[in-house]
Amino acid sequence: MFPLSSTTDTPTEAPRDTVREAELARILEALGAGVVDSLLKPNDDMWIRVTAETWRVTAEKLKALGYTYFGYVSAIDWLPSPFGKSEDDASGPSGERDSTIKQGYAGGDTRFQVIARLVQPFTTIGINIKVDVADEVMAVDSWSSVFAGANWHEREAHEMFGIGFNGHPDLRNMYLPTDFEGHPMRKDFPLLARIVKPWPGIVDVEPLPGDDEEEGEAS
Amino acid sequence: MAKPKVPGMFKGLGVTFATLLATAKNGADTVQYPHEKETPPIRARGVIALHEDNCTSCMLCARSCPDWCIYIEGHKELAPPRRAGGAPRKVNKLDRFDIDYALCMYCGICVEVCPFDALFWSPEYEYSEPRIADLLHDKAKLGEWMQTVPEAPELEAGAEKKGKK
Amino acid sequence: MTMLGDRQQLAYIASQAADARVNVELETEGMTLNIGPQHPATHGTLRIIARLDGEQVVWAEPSAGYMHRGYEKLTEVRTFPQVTALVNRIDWLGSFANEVPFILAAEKLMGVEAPSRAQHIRTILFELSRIANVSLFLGDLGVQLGAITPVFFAFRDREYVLNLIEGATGGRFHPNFDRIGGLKDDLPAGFIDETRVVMKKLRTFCDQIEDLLFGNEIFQSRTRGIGVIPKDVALSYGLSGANLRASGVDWDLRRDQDIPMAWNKTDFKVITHPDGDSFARCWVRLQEVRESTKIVDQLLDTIPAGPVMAKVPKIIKVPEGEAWVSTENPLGEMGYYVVSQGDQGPFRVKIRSASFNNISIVPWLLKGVYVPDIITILASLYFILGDIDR
Amino acid sequence: MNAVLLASDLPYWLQSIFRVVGGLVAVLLPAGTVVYLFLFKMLSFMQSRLGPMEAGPYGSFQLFAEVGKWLQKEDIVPANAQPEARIFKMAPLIVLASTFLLVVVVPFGPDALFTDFETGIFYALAVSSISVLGILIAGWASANKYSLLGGLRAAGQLVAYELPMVLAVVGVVIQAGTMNLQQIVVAQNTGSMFGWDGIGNPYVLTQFVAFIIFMISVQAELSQTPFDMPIAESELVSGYMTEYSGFRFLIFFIGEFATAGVFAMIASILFLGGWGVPFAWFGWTTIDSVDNWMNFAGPLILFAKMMALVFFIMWIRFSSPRLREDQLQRFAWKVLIPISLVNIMLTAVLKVAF
Repeated sequence: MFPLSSTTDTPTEAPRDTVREAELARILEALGAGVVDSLLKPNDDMWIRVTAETWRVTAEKLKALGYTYFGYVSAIDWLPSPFGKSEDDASGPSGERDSTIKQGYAGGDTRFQVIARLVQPFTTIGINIKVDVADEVMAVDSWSSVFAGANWHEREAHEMFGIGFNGHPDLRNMYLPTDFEGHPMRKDFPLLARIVKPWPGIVDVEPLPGDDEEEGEAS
Repeated sequence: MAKPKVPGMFKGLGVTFATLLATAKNGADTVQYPHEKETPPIRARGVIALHEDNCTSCMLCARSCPDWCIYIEGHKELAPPRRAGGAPRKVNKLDRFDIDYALCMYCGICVEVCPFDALFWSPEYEYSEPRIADLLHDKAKLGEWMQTVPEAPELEAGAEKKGKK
Repeated sequence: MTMLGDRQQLAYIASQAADARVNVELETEGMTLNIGPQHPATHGTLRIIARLDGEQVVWAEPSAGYMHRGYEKLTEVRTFPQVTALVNRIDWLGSFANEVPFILAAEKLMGVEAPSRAQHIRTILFELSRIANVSLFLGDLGVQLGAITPVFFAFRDREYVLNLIEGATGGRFHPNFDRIGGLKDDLPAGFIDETRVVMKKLRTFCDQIEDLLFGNEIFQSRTRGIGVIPKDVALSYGLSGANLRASGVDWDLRRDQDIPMAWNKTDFKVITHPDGDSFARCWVRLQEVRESTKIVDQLLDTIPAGPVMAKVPKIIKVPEGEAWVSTENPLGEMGYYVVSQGDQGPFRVKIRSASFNNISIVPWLLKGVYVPDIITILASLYFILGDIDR
Repeated sequence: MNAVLLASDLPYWLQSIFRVVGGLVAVLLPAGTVVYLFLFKMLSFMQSRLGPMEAGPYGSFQLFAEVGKWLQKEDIVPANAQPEARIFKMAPLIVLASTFLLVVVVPFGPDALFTDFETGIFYALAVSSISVLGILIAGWASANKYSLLGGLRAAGQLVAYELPMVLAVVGVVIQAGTMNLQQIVVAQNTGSMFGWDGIGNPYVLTQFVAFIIFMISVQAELSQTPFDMPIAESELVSGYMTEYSGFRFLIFFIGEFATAGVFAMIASILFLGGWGVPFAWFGWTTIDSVDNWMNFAGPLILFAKMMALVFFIMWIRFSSPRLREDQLQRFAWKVLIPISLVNIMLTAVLKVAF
């Protein structure tokens, strides 16, 4: 009756999503060689990854294609956190932690990616656009001349990830003090609240007195 | 538009005057707090009460707390056996179970994850303190609140099974 | 209506241009007025730096961040169930509505769908939190414009709604009731009857506010033609919710989006207004409260029987993937872009909150208005500080 | 005309004490009653709550508690206002002084009055403008941008509304033929309408337009909503009062409500017949034939009429939003003043015609 939890990865026959397929084809045609990779999940969403050079042109072309509603611009740091994940003991040894970077949908080559979303008004067809940010450059073009709303989002991404946006009118900090050092949303920026406090999961149960003595004798 | 249009200002005056009369007649919608109190709903998340005997200091609540505001310490102890003649059991005895209500955000995750039904919500709300450090309550205080824990409410028609708490 | 709005706006611009010419001739020195972070009109800690010429704003820039709590970072060190407790503090007046899109995104990644009873109850609570949120806006609007009485009506009637939410979820402000796969618990007995009574009260409240505030000539002269947002500008700034619909955009994610919620089983009107001015924004919100009460009434009639929780494992691990879900929250479109890498917690959560986009239009909108109009425009845009700063 | 308080044979110093005490009572009693009855209770009931209930029966001593609270508070002078601290501290007193000066000409009974000016109403209107100076000083000396804006708004607004108020009064003066407030009261109560003297001739009937304009101007003079732009707590954070604390704020506060009371008294004298009852009821013909008990009943009658008028002022205050400053100016200059000019012309024509 209800879909079971999908821990099983049996590939069922994916339902066709002709609307989005047509849309994606239209977009791919318009963007041409700018698109590095694309992904479509039927009845869900579309992802494309474009080259850094065509980032601004992508916005203009998509706007011309009818994607006039601005969703957001943000960034993702794909480096696994050196301080462990969610429930882990942050104070534990970090040496054996896996630090390989694996990007999500539509792939990627760099640690940082800028992600944006545009929507066709009056429908729910939207598109997630990703772009690689090369470590040497750490900047992409700004969208603020295409979508006015991108202004604040780029400021936020700039201070949180340290990614520059070429052509942005005013990349001041939004949230942080001007002299703040570091970029808090980067994975290697420690969340102090979780580091100054001992992890609460450490079982703090004293063994029986008898056990204690045995241990004492053994040592 | 059959009836003549009343200027909006006079309509507004009418609304306030009608409320004035209604308040004079039916009484106010407010409650004079220290003298009369509203009873919170049964499910109200007022304060977390601890049933100490059920706790095995398994740390699940402390670990799943988003704020890390639960502090547990315990020691192992020999308890009398369940059945006569059996070997004495080793049980975890609580030494310390503190909840820092200055940090707690009343999300209820600890109550939910507790596998031994040791934590309950009580609708009690009058436990403010003049100093923030005094909001760290120990297991004795948490145990006192156990008396205020109500029975779980009846469920609305169409519900499938009884809720846990 | 549009014509009238245009004409009013043109006259307004012309009069302002005339004033500006006079000021240029006199070469008066400007004054920088710092509104906030502690100011009654910013209900929270928004700061607006306005450069004034007399009482006219030459240039204005909001400065957010006084309440930045870094939720996007905090979500990365928490498990999925813990995140819901966190995100309902984003828009604290309609907090249940904050949980829903996040849970939906997680469910989408897991391939779980909540049972239809859970979807119904979710939608009811969602609309209740919208009513609680927007009815407070209607009262607050009065205070911003100098009328003190509406806010007490708003607090009075919002209290009934909050009592309902508390009775069902246990939390007045932060329900934390939504779970991946359904809801924490079923509704308590008596909820349906009580809700019907409260919905009637809220419709009376809407009538009262309409008579007291919206019909008032002074209110209309303060809001009509002030802060006009054209349609294309609204879209390009990513405005959403009532702010967008007041600019004549007929777009409501409740109706236009196919998500596992119960809105498509109800019949409601999407309210739009062609003017795009402050009055339109406030009026749209008022009508939306009325529509929401109707939605709740319809849903109460059709709650299906059944469980409120789908089968999910006890320890939730969300499979790898990325998902975007947005819903029509009280303040506008709120969306979560959730990236999971197969752990108990999300890898990255981008929170796209409505107020952040809604308020980013303020520098554009405040040019040339008077100081009292700053307050009108801010009030009519309706932001919650937690929703801007996150 | 006996121009003394009660018994004219009291020594001068006793008369002075009487007048000072009488003046204090005449200012503070209405202010206190207005605050309790309207600000605390009526406002609360209109918002479906009870208002203060703890201090005294039904919270009737709340005002004393508030006064006590304010008196305890520190009298802060902002750092930037230090150079002109004396002026800063003076401002609330000027505002309150104008209220006390106003009450001087108010007649409470046939003999119960402080002074009997031939040009009483002229004096009252002139003196009421002194508060503008206090407000302007307060706004300027606070060294705060919000206060400055508030002060300037207040100045512009009070100047704009002084004019329609004067013009509205001119109609009454023409009809009564005197500027003496006592004479205006007598003229109303001895007057007759079409030969019927059952209720005298309260000018609210013949001068209705002037009455409305006068009340609107009073609303603006008192900076009550919808004309409270100088205070505007949601925009200017209480405008010129922002930086005041302790008893200086208290003085502003008392001044606001005392002035409301005094203006309502003047309005009831000008339009509602003041302390008097229609003289025909008791067969009086002139002021000298009025019985002595009116010296005690008169203040009560005036008080009742004042309360009725303050009720309307407060009712409008609690039910409406606030105008914008430019809209207010436009309303004063483009609507109120032309109407009041027309009213004066009509009154003059009718006065000559009858």
